[in-house]
Amino acid sequence: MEFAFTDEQNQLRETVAQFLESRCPIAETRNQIRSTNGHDQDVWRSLVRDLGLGGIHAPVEQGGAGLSYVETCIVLEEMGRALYSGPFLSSNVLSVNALMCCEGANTATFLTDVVSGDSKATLAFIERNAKWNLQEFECSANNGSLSGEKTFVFDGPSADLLIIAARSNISDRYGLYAVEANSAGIDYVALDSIDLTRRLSTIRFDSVKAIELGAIDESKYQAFLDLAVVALANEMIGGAQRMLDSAVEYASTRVQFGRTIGSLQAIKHKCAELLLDVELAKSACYRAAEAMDHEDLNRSQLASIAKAMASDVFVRAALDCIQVHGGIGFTWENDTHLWYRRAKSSEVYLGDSSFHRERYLQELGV
Amino acid sequence: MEFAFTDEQNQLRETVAQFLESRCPIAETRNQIRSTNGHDQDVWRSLVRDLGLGGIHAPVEQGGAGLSYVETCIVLEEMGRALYSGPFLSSNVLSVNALMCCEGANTATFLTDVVSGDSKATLAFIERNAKWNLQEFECSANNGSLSGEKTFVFDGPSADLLIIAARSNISDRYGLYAVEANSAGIDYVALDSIDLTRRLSTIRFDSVKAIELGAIDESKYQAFLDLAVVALANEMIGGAQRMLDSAVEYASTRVQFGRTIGSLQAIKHKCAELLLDVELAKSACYRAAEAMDHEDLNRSQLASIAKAMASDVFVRAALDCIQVHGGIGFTWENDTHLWYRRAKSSEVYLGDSSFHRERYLQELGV
Amino acid sequence: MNVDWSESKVRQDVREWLRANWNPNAKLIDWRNTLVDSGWGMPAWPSRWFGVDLPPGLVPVVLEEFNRFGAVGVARTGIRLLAAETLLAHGTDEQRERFLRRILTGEEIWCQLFSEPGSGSDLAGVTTRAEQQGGVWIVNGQKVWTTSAHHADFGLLLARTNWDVPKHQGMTYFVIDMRQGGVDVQPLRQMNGYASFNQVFFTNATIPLNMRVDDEGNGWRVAMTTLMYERRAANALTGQGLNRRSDGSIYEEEAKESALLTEPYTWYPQRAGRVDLAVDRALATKSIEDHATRQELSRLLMMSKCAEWTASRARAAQQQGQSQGPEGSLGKLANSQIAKQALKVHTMTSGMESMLAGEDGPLDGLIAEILLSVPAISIAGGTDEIQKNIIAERVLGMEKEPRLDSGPFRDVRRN
Amino acid sequence: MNVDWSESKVRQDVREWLRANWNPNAKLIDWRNTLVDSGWGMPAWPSRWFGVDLPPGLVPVVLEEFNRFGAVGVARTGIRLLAAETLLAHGTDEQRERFLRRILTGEEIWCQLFSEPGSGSDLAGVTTRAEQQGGVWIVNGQKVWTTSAHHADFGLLLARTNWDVPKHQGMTYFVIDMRQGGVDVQPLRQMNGYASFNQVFFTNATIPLNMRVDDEGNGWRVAMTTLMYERRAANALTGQGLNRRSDGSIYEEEAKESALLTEPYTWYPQRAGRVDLAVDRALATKSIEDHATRQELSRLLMMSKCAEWTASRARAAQQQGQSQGPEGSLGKLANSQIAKQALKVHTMTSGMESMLAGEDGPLDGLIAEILLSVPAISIAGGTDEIQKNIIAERVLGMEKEPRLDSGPFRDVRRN
Repeated sequence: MEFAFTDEQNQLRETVAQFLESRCPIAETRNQIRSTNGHDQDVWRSLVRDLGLGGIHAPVEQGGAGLSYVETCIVLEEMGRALYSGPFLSSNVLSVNALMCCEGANTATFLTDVVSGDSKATLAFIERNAKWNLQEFECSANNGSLSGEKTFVFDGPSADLLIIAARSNISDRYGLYAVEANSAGIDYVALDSIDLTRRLSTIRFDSVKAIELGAIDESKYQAFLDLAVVALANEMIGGAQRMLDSAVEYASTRVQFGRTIGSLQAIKHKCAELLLDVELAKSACYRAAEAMDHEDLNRSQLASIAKAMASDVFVRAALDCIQVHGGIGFTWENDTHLWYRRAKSSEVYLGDSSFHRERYLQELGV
Repeated sequence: MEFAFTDEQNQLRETVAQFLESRCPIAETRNQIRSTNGHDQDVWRSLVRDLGLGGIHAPVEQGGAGLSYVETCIVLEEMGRALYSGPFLSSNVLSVNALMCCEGANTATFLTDVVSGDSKATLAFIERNAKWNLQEFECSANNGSLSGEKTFVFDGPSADLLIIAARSNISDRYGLYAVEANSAGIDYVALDSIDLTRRLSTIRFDSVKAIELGAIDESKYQAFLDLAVVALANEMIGGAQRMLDSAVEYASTRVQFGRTIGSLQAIKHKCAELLLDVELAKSACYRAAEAMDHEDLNRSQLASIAKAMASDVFVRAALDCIQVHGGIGFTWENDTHLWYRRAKSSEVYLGDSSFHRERYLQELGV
Repeated sequence: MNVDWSESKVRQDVREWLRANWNPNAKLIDWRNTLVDSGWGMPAWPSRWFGVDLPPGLVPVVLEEFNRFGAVGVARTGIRLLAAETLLAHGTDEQRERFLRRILTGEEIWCQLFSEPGSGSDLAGVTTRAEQQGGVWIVNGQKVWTTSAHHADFGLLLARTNWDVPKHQGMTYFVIDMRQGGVDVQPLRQMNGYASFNQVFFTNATIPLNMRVDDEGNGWRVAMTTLMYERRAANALTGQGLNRRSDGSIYEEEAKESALLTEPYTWYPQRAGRVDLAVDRALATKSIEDHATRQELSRLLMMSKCAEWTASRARAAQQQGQSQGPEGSLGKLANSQIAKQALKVHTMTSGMESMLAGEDGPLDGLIAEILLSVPAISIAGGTDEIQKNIIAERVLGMEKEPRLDSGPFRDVRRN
Repeated sequence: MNVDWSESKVRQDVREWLRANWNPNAKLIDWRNTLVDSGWGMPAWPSRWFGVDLPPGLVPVVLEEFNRFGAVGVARTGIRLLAAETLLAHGTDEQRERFLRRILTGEEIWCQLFSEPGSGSDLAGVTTRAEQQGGVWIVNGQKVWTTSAHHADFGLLLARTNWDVPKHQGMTYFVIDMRQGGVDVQPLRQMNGYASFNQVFFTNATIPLNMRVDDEGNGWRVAMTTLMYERRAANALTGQGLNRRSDGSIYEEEAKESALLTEPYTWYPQRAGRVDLAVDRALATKSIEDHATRQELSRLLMMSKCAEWTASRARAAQQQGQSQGPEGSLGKLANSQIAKQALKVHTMTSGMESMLAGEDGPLDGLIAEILLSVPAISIAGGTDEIQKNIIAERVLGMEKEPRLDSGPFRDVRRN
């Protein structure tokens, strides 16, 4: 089976790219770095409502577009390319994924609210010391009351709804819980992130009112992680492509020694090697995105390939882009470092490339 | 302390280099590939007797030059550069090392014979399936009679004396044993080696008369391995330097597109990067050679650094040299592959770079 | 004849014809002649020249039907089809008449005489000279990397006929008879022990005037046609195994023909690194327990998977009508990196055993053959460096290297 | 005065002089003036200019004695000594008279104005112009990467004075007064948040005629002198800590002076990757138990050790009389690779925590600072690509890139 995007998918990509180019140029994203929420609320609302991207792969019954994860990943790739700083990944992808895998009675309502953009959700699952194994979670729920601490929460300050993985003190099993962000007993601590365009926070819960959304076991959790990892990888590959484009563009205009630096093999070959690795990683990301819609036995394998390839190539692309720019590439005013920061941050989130190389072999059964 | 060779050491290097250049040009070594012993007996004899290199770091009392391991390694580096195919490493370095660490009554005589060139010795210690941990050796000695099988023996066919690591059936401890090569019960099997300039064989012993040279415990064995590894690393670095020289020379004469290929950054930068890595590895090899003469607590660390660096750089230098030569570099008639074969062979002998990276950390205690 | 082809019509016509003509016990030469006459051997070729003017998009339908019947096609091994396509595009009718049929029937074997010791990456730097003298062309010089030259009846020769114009303008393309005294073919042994190529020496070899292909000085353009078909053939290498449903004497004949010309390629899988063996080797040697090996193995498997998917994306893009461009260079570069990584992994998994070759070596010497073959992959068919130039300049649009060889070839610095 | 120096005489003379003059509670400026007058501040300089004509090989003896006494030397921070050496080599007596003493006493601060936005790797491509007009030079243009420009009293300026000759021949070297209206200094912030450099804009800034250094058109040659001393200073950076045996007010004064000009370099250890932290981090985060991390950590430690030993071999070779050549480029390239490897290791050891910076980040943000500083090391002071060119051309003797910028500068393609 050969992989190609359909005309409709290409059209979607084009639409999103144009939207982001006009509404979220990097200069605007720079302004948002200093804003309270880190993004422009109107832009996010337009994405969700005008473009109808609030729940691309969510069921039509809940207001979603009923498309596949491939479409979701196309949008994320464009957002990665544009370094979009809004809560799309956290709310409209990861939270939607979480809500879609729960059978709790109230999830449909929550999902409808998130998809429609009436509510912004974010996931709170990682715990202190970057623990992200389900079995390690200490956050606990007791008869509708949740306590504990979660960290590495994306876009915390602007979220209306928190979706939390916690252990039930009663059943001793793990489940997902929903908490209104303005509930009593919640304490936000903003974290200083190396990635200036994605807000991180620690959130402490002290007997906060929580609604159980559904149980989550190891296999469900792994499936959720695969979805998250594939989403992130596709976003990363967009950033990598942008870094390559930026390097090539600069190399083609910058003149030293009477010639463009792009005519020198050192630069030329660096860009050619990078293109190859970007293309390889893209293939992994696209293949993985496609697999997420199918009960594919190899989903975890494909997710790990995608994350490993995307992690390595995005960091390398950003480093190469800085290098091609020379001194100017290391300045604050040059935009390259904003992608480099995103690359370094995404590289390690939910496992770096060596982690996923090992995981891939284990999933292969060797 | 800054490291520099003395004038005498530089003189020694020059002498050996000139000798090998005139007596063992690569064309002559090619002839030896098809000969019975793989080397010219007269050339080896000249090295040992005329140049007095039979036992560079062996005591003067046994006819040695009484110099340090640094001098031994200088000679080996030049031999690696020239791809010398004679039994110098096996007899005049490794066997001398083994004999020097034994206190058995007869070792002095054996040592004198080896150093004078009256006898060629080789070590037989590795066993089937490339086992080279002392504790894994199954070869056994029983009252002066030795049985078992050893493999990866260097220069087997031309050796007069075999020095064997075996377990004593009586004391249940390990020791080194000497066996005359023409003893009854010995069966040689020549192995097909990827390295055409170093003979390998398997030797089977069936109740062969053996003389015990001395006991060997784990720490003595590790010390012996360190000596072997450092000798080999220094030989390898000579080969790496030769590959770099050859690449640069060819790149400076080969014209394509109206310019030497050496004027193209792709080739230029490849050579520059290689030079750096050759220099780094050389530093490791020289530092390790120096340490072998001192009761340095870090001997094993330094040996592992040397072998890891030399293994990686020699293989890479040979591959780069083939690449710079282009198609012609892949032909049998071009000499590059002879060094490549040596590089691949030496790379894995007594542990590849990843093995020694791990060993280094363990020796560091982390 | 202008036929209005449709898929069903093609399928029906081919089926009918095969039903009437295919005989697995025919003599190969007889069958091939029948096939060539029918036009179904090279259906996209013009009716005037052994084809049926079939639109290229429908050719797969013909192949499917041949496959269904297990019917043998025209001779394809070696470079004969490159010769045929080149002559079809640039040859004279006399040349087409003389050569095309016997290429397709497999009666005559061809070789390609482009590369020279002094012109490798710089293919246009040929210095083999052809001079018109006494009613013939006299050829002197040397070619190299010529596959099957010792079997060949004819060669596609690129030679310099004018030294006073820029290099690309001074070459002419010829068909040369390889069975003559002035042509000396010597095998060229590679470092892995195989001798898959030849050197060809020309000493006053002759070419009749009517064996020049296209105009004098047009050699580079003609050679580009040959190379285009070579690249296509290389990219189409995978797949297409003939479905041999039935027994028949013709298969033996064909297998023999095929073996002769595919023999030089037996080590190519080893050159590509044999990724297929990696996991089994790691399990067999227990190096799968070593974490450094696991990382490199995993890296290898991932690279290999991603390269497959990337090739698949490229094929899909082609099917969507995007032209096949320099992306082939990306695939070639990927294969080169994969093979180098495989070299590393096989070394790690075999450990000290990888010092041994032949029967003493792991997998009866196969591992050693991999170690000794992989270095070729980043060179043969255009070095990695050349591929990177192509990718940077033609895919990424970066500025070309300034040229230092644009004057009259006589004055260009060369080896 | 031609003295017959010997080691013991030097040692004795310096000791006697220090015993008589050193006072750790003197005012810094007074002590420095005394020191400059004595000639022991820059002993290798000529007696005519604040030195004692000491053979360079004996200078370490003087430093040893100063160290023994804990005596403060001449002002050395920043680029002031490069300015001094350049003026000593190429300046007029008037310029030496005006500047040398106040450089050595530390009263005046200098900066170097060579790099421009359009001429980074191609340093000779400066387009800042100086035109003689009405008895002064008028300067217009922009410089960049200027350390301490906001503190500087004077600048070493390389400007183009002739556009009709090849690029290297059209530059002239000046001393420019930084405290004037036509000079605008703006901080330049780096991606790691520090602002260690400046941009300097010249808008009709003026330079008196007597502040030209060496002849018109000789600027490149003079700049080479400055850069040679800069490289030497960079290579000599390690070692030489002053042994402060005694207390004294002069040390505080000196520390303040030093802090001002070394402030821009506080992040340089992070730029180099902080190899010193790697093992402890791996232990602290327990990533030492991860085998992939172990391999990369070990690789890092080995590279770092080998680079140290290689530097030591280079120093030893120098001491044996071999001249210091382009080997500095090897060291620079090694440091760049080590820093990149350290970046990898710190990322692996910190894992997901490396997403955090500042107080929330590992080691109070130090890890983040490493991740954000390392990218500079392969660029600052000459990119890795330039270093590789230097190594290939000057160490390995490979052919130079053909030049495309050799005509009159006016016609050279540029940004």
